[in-house]
Amino acid sequence: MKVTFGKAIGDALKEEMRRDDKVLMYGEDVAQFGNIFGLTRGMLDEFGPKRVRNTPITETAIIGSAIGAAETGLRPCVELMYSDFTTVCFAEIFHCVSKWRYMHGPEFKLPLVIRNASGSSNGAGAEHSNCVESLFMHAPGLTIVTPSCAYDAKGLLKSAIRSDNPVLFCEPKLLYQAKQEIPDDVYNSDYTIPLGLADVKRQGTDITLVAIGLMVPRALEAAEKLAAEGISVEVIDPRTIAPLDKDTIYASIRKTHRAAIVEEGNKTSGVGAELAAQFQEELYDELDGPVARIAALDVPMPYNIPMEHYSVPDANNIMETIRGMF
Amino acid sequence: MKVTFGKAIGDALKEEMRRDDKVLMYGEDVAQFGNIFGLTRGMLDEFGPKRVRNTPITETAIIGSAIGAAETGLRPCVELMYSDFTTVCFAEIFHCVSKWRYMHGPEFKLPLVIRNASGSSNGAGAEHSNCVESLFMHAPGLTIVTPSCAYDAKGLLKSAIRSDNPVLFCEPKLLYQAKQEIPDDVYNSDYTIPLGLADVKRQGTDITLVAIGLMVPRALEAAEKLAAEGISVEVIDPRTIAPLDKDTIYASIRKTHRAAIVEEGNKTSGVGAELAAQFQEELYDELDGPVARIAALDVPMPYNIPMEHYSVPDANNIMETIRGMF
Amino acid sequence: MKYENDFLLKIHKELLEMRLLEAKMVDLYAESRVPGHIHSGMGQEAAFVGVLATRKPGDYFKLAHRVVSSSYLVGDPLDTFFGEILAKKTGNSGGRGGINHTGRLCDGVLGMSGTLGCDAAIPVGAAMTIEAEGRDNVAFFFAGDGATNRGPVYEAMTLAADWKLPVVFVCINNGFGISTPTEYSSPVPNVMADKAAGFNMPSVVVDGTNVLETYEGASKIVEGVRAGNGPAVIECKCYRWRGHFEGDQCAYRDGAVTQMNMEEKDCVKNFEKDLMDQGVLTADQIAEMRESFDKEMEASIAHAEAAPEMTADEIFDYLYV
Amino acid sequence: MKYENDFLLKIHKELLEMRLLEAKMVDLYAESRVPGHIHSGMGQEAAFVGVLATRKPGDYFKLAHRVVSSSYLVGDPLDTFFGEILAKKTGNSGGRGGINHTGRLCDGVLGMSGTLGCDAAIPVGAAMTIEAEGRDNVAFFFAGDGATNRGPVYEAMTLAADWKLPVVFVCINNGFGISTPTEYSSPVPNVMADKAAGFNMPSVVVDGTNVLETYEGASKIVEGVRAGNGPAVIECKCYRWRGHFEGDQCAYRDGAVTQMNMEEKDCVKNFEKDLMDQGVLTADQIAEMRESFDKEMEASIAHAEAAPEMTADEIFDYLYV
Ligand SMILES: Cc1ncc(C[n+]2csc(CCOP(=O)(O)OP(=O)(O)O)c2C)c(N)n1
Ligand SMILES: Cc1ncc(C[n+]2csc(CCOP(=O)(O)OP(=O)(O)O)c2C)c(N)n1
Ligand SMILES: [Mg+2]
Ligand SMILES: [Mg+2]
Repeated sequence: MKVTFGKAIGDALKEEMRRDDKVLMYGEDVAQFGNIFGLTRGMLDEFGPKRVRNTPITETAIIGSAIGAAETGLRPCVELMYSDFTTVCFAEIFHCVSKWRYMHGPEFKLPLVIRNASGSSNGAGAEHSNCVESLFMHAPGLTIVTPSCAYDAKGLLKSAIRSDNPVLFCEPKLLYQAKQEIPDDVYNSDYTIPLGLADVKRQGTDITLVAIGLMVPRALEAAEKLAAEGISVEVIDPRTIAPLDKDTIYASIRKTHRAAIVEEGNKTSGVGAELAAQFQEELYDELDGPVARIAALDVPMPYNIPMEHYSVPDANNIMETIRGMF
Repeated sequence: MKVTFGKAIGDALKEEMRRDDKVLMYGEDVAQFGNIFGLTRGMLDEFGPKRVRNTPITETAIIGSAIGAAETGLRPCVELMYSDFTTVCFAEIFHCVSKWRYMHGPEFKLPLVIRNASGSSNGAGAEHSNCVESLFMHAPGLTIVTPSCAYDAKGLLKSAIRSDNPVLFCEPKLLYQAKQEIPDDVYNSDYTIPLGLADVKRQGTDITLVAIGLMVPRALEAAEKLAAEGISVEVIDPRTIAPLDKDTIYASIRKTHRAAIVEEGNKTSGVGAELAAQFQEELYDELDGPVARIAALDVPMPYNIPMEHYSVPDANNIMETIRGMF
Repeated sequence: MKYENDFLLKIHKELLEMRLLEAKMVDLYAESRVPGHIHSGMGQEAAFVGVLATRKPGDYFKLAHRVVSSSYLVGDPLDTFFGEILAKKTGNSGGRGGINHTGRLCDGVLGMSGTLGCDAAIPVGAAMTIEAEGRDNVAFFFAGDGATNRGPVYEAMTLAADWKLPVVFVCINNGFGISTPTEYSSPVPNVMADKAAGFNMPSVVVDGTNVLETYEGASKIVEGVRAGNGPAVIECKCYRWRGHFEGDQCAYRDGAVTQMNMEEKDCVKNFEKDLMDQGVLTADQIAEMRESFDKEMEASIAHAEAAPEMTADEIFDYLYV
Repeated sequence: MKYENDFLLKIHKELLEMRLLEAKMVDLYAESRVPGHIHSGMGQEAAFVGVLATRKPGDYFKLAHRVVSSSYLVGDPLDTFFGEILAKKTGNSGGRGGINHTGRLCDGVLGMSGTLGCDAAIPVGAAMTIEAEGRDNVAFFFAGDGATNRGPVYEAMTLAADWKLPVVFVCINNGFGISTPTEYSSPVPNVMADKAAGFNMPSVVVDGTNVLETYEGASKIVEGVRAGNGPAVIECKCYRWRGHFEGDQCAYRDGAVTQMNMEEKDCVKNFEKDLMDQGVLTADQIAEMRESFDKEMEASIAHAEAAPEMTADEIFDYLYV
């Protein structure tokens, strides 16, 4: 069947709520409206108003209550609408969600998921287009997931909901409509994808390209074209950004001896900064050149759509950078 | 005269408030109490209750009002007490302060300074010991300053107050009592230190060590000891973390061909991540080995003091890492 | 009526022009000429016109994503207004920020944050400038019923009240925050006014679809704030005619109620009827005004369409001074 | 008196022990045996004892940096209490979090954030669990007058009220947030209670230095919350005897007022006087209790002193499950 990324997320939520009645879901406009992207439509009817709840515009209370609910026995999966809104409950996520267990003792478990729609989307502007993964990588204790396709999104969200560690789950919103062919039996098999496991999306021998979220399809497109030019690109999707699956990525770099990272967010202090720093620190002798970072330009996201597109990497930007590495 | 880092900050504030009556200062407990570290004592008496104001515990309103005051003609210098509290007004700083001008047009100027006491201090724990520079490096538009000695602190704070761009001014709190000998006439000369200019704190030929804030004295101590072992360390204090003075740092790396960064904050997605990524990306051929990152362990800061000390780099950690690079 | 004709005609002109602007934005959006989203404020114009009829030069305004044509009301020329909507260099920020971040300091428009509530204390800061300069101006804060639930709004109210600053907090209660009815999101019917006493502020609740009632309620409140009595709250009750954004089918609410509001509580139509009944205006005059303003708008849109867009080499401009 | 002796003696024991614990922490701190800061709650014990005399098994508690011995009140054994203060492995979190982050789920203590207000909605979430499980428990939120000004407190109140959850919001108004008097920081005298109506919550203001008055005021409120009427507010007026942290010279306030409060509003002394007047307790019994609890404390301190500290190889433990 053809499944959209958005449907996969909705289905993961429904399946987990059917499986475990401790799981509940809340956020702004997720009930009657079914979330502003339509992802949670039908859930209010199926699970009722105690397990599928609208909230007022109170992001700190969404996160705070999720902590309180999670530590006392529920498994809240909450939604922050836009990833940018993690910044209005930043302390709650950075200090409390991430560190709560460490600071309070092993008795404390926080089985909670914070979903958020991430990245740019046609003129959404500087406050509705951010990628926040790298900000939260700086907070020890948080698991950060960014899927790139419907299959992964479903399996990863199910794992996130089942995890006893708190998970920040970032959904590149330009992917919501992206379709993927998945065999029915596989899609409906209650499969999960382990957190912390990267996926080699394309085999290659000349360079390891770590691509995140929306950048994965663009990286694959670039890889296809570069193959015609004689450059064989291995595309790895970490899927879980923290903790990172170094084994898979490092094995690839040991094979290709070149590495680049492509992400949708701003370059400075982005995910690529940490990854590039790690790669060169830990695999210096394996690398035949610098680790390249391909990322958004360091500007607030312009409202003007041509400039928005210009500021975010596309397949051409990726190809250009990679060509320059040989 | 011997001047403490803390006194230098207080004097900078006073001198700028005397010089320009548009400058005002507010935050929690800065008036009668003179700030919890005693830095602003006497200022209420000198400048009166309209220019030196206590606020309630309302960090978002401190930042928001500073924006409104700054764009309409005042020059607020506000205080967030602990750097950790930038996380409770994160959106206000990350989205509004940093991007306000870009989003609203060239007519808008934000001459405001956000002071905050940064880093660890004897059992202050996981929520009162953070360094936040790297989080805000991800927000285009903000100037970020972290001084390491009294002389610099005074000159940089004066420049920050005079700047028409918003400045996040991080004060390593373990330095407040640190004394520096500065000739009276120099100290009282109304000197300023330009934002965006790094300082070579120690000349060396074998390795460039970029050290930030509290790590500068520790880096100098390590450099002194390493000199005895035959390793000549050039210690560079960027002082302004964003925008970074690449000229000074890169010139040094071109000379030494080795680089390391030492910072007080958590390693993952810290300042060193961005700097290491940049150095290897832009100076690959100049480097004879990987850029090393020396930083705090990736744990919430433990309350237990021996573990707190263990988690933050000291001169020995620096020496060990640097020795390993040769 | 107790008002001078001039005043009534001015109010009417403002109301009508805002309505036409709101309608024009919907049309432009439907033609896919606008990036991002627009949030039509049709039906809510009187709340802005009524409250802002109390304004005077030197006042400041923290406006909101709805009703964006309020920036035109306080001085933004149509050319920069449409320039920004269409993301052209002639817009307020040259198309960098977009229509949901309109700022124009020369008119006192302080800018707005797309992250609701994060700009709540910005008028508080502007009021500090007013105080420092000893003027009798005020700073207006506008936000919706939904946004008012955010914490920074209460922090801003606290700071303004502690420091007795001239801030007028205006809540535009249009019954919804996206799909969520105010009765659900707020434990009290008047989201901001019912909390005013808890911050030691006077308040008034007005029918925000009745421009003169709104003006009268606001006048008393704003007078007190100008007089130095400290901040205060105005809550304007109205109804959001259209979806939250264009395309919203509003399946979460009763279409009949919407219909009723559009028919019975049309702030433009009702005011025009009163004015016509009293011989202040004729239907012909109104038709003429509509036509002439439509021409003005079309000219500005054409001007904007013809204007250049920012280019790649300009993308970093204005980030720093 | 209308209370059983058993009840009065239990209350007295709790009051006295909290006082002794607060005093002991000051001593330990003075001897430089405690990392970080402690915030002595001497003089404020009755607010906690009185409110929490309404508790029952299954309730949840979001406590605060002052009065930390409240965690002992609801069940934390002295060994883990002192273990945490002295940063030993026997502490609640093994010395990782510290005394200002005490949590003990087995007692219902939900943990606390050192970033004031960030934990405001945690009891709201615990109340969701109570609701889901259909229990008649409540979740208590405790915070100071200063912390109550933070936005997340209002967001938590809104969510709790919207969802009619069993949360008891308790504001311990001790007159100061560090050096800032409540009259300065708050536009209303009862920081939280004066705002309760704005969130559709009942409220009560009590003399938090009078343990029985506090208990009586709290009882009515907590009863309503347990009955499913939704959240409510209790505000306890008291006075912070000592500095914000140890070492604070309190130059910002009138020492005579402090003196007066310590002499006339000593919740332990006053209650003991009443009990002695009524023959419920004798001075000798009190002296004996003091002595015996002091021994208990000293034994626990010795136990903590003898306990190991976390070691470098354990520094990453418990970060993840
Ligand atoms: C902090 C934050 N949370 C959520 C949103 C998404 N959002 C945009 S408009 C809106 C509804 C606002 O409702 P209201 O304040 O009543 O204004 P209205 O749209 O009705 O004019 C929401 C939830 C946002 N922009 N910022
Ligand atoms: C968000 C935040 N801002 C500031 C502080 C610093 N701080 C710690 S305690 C305190 C005063 C708290 O006053 P109150 O809530 O009245 O409690 P009390 O200390 O009087 O018991 C302040 C400002 C903090 N911990 N968190
Ligand atoms: Mg609304
Ligand atoms: Mg207090």
